[in-house]
Amino acid sequence: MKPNFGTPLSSADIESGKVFSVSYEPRLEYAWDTGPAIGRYLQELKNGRLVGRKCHKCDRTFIPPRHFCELCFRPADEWVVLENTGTVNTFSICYVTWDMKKLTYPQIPAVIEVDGASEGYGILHLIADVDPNEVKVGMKVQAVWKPAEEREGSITDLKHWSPLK
Amino acid sequence: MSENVAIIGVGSTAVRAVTPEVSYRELTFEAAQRAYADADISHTEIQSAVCCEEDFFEGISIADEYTPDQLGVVLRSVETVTGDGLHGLAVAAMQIQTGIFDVVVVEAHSKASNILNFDHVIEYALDPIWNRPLGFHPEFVAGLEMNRFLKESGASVEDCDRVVAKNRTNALANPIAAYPARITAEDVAQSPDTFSPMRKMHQARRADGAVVLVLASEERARKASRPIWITGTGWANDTPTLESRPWGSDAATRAAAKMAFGEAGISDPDKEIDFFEVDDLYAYRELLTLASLGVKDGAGKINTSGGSIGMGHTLDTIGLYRVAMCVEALRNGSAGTALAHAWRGVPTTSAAVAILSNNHG
Amino acid sequence: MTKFVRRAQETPPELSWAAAKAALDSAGMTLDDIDCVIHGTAPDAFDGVHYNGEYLAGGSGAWGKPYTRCYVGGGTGVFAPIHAWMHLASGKFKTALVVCEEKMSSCQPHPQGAFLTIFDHTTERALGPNLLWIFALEQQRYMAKHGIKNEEIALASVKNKRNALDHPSAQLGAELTVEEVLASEVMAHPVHRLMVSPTSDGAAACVMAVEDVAKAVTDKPAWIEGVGWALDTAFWTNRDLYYPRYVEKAAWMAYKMAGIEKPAEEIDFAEPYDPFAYKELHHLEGLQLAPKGQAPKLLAEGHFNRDGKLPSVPSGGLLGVGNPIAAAGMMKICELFWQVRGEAGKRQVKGGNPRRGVAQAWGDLMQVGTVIVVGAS
Amino acid sequence: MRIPADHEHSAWKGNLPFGSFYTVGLAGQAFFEALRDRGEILGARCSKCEWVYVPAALFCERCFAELKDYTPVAHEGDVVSFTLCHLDLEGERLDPPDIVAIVRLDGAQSVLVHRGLGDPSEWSIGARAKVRLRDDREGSILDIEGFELI
Repeated sequence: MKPNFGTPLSSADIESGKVFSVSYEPRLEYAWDTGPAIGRYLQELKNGRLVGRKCHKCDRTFIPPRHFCELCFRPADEWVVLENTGTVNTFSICYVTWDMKKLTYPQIPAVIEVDGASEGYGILHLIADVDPNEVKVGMKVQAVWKPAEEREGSITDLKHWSPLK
Repeated sequence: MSENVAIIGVGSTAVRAVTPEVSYRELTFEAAQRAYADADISHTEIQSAVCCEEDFFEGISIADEYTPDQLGVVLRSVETVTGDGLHGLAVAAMQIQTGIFDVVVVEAHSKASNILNFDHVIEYALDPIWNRPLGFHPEFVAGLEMNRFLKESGASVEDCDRVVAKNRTNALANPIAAYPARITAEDVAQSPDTFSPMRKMHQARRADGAVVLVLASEERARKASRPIWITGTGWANDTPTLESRPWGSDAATRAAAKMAFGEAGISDPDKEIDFFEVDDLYAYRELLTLASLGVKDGAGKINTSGGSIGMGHTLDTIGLYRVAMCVEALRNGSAGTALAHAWRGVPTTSAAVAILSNNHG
Repeated sequence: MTKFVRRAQETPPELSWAAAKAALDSAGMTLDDIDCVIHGTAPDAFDGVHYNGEYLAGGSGAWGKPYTRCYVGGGTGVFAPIHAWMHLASGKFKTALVVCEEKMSSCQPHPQGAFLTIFDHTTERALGPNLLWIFALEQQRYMAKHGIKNEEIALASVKNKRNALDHPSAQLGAELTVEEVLASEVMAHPVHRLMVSPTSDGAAACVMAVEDVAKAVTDKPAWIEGVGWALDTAFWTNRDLYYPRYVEKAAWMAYKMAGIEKPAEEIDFAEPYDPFAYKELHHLEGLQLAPKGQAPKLLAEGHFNRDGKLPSVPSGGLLGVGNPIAAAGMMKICELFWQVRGEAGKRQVKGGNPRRGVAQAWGDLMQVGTVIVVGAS
Repeated sequence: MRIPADHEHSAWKGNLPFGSFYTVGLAGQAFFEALRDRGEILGARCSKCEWVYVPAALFCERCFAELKDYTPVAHEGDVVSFTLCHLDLEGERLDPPDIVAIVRLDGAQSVLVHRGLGDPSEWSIGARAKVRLRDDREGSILDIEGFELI
């Protein structure tokens, strides 16, 4: 089964103009309606707190919040203000950006289980103010917020998580 | 069909120009709750889901990630088809016919209002080497097709104006339509030229909405209160290239109809089908579609819902809104056999047809 | 299959055609013999065309035919033949042409950048996530839960890149040691560069047919004995990533259809999805081919080598052959086909007579499992 | 960026921040070499389907044969259709409108899509048109300036 196609090109083939090409910058822009659950979530981030939603039927408190319980398939029942603390469920020490540029100082992405939510329920976020080698699964962490005047209703209003002191 | 499949539940949201109060999740959740209530089933009974969407309509790469929750089908068999909802319907019916599932749902939604530069998204669908560098507004494709179709068929621009007046007026009686209006063909003739011979009002305006259908095997459908039988499905593509397509005719719809008619045992659609919900993203497309389906006498039977011109262009949800309108007509007795048709819009040549009936076999 | 390469000169439709034509030729069939066409590719960001399925229709042989493009993220390559199976098992069609293609090099400034846009637009993208994050997070959880060492995981890279030396389409076959894998730069701890599959351009395809057609075309068809697929919640940070329960769900669906009760005993070889080294092990556990947390130990014992009891990724996998996403999954289906027919050459397992193999792919936000069991005649 | 839609509803604004880079493919490479270097419009013939593809293609969509018979087609042909684009990509009105035409060049079965040149009111289906080439060609569909009526 010797393949006949899949002709490899080198960077030189492109740069020398030997191989014709077309470049294009698409404009793919959106304003995604947040809806009631994520809308409130963002608003509360601006207020400097994490909130979840609770379903009385299955007794789960979930974050990120949803308007409905996806397992019971009914509207969720109430908002719950969660704690400012959590536990590292898992983490990485990452040396490249989203578009593969090298980082001098690594980022520490993590899933943080938020206290007050159901066990194992976390969010994707970043850990900082710590020696990367000190980070462990199961470590307790606390939320570090941007100053109130800098918050804009974004997940980045929560600056990062750092070890609980 | 080898095994009979029925639609046992339909749920849709109203079609609206904007829906700022909900995200795609809550929009779809509403349609799903309505569908499951209509079918009188629990979400736990659903074994599989087929979702229809495109990454760049959602603004998400691999948009299928975000499908299961709002349908209540977490950890079940879920697939996404980049087709119109009618393609999804055909796939769901096949899933049931394999015998592995009894209850399968089909979903599509539109949050067209969230796309800030829709024309750029469609531009990105043009061939990047041959067509896109020309830099034209992508709907030139519809202008070319309309001009050629009018030339070959002898239809006039005024015929297209009348399609618009009919569909907008029909939408007045449809409570979920987004663009009803009491207008005449003369009003349409006043609207500005866009892609001549096309005018602005010949083009369906975009809108938001979601539809969920519940499909079931014959055995399961027998327990449902108001099953509507899918007696035939067909879908086909012509060439994707602008260079090799016929331009004055719609080979994809012809092939899809041939397949669906063959399955449903239909030889004369004029006589055997009394309700048509067909593509009208551009007014000429309704005329082109009818010609491709072989319908000669459509008076009073075509897009009585208002079609996409009256209800709104809901991206890949169009076909499911067509089906929802057919099911309503079949259930209320205003139709015995209905046809739903969709085309995916420029620059595609992708069409699908479903034949629905109160009876089967 | 085409060759898998870093950057191909062919356009996406040309790649699709090359693979589809090769599949038809191998079956001794022409387009006239094909009733319906299925395409698998995801996401559109790579080929860089909206309505990508439409764009690829002509190169896939869909002119005038019923055609759909299906996708379940990275699971697409193994899902496309499942989608085709529905077309045939429903009784509606007798033959299907299944084509998977990905041209990742079209995506700028770097193909990996597209993965930013798989994350939730409102609650996650602002953090600047990349694909390495989720793999690293999952690998870390898997290692922490079971006390697994990175040396044990690196061995999967060594095995697969070595296996790929025997694959004519391979992009990254290599003879490496565990030390070399661990000496490669850390991309996102615990993931090192040589534990990551490359970005690739390529296409792969197969022809599927119902029983009577298949028997007329060949005296040794590879039979699809079972298919399964499952998609978990999009709220991935609410799940324990240490174990792919969606793969288990999909696997049991396929095994039940195939009449398999003890998969570790009844399956002769496997092609689990291996975009990262640990994923092969993770997926072998999800596929019930190793007890939870035990895949690394079995790997070290040689259990999954080509001459082991249960050869895993004899093709060389995504780590070695390359990873043009959907086409890489389809490459695993091609491998099953060649293996059960005894045509895999130097890659052949079980002395040319394996009775049955399983292929699996995975995708989305660590969320979907797609599984196919293929048996010999 | 979070943008409040009104006092109660909000939307999150963002984009898909990637670009695209396309090689023109094997057939495209041959087509553009012929166009740039020799001013030729290259077609590819499928003898089985009696169909000449313009621009040249690697394969026949109809029978899937690999196409190797590349031959130039005429620079003149029939206008199969045309449209007047009154809107640009940003939705702004164009005056005069862009003319977009599809022309079946003599010797080809498929059509070529390009800009129509000249007075929009003179264009009609069935008219004869010919390709106008640029002098400074670099291997792009824009090496063709457009079609002019004969």
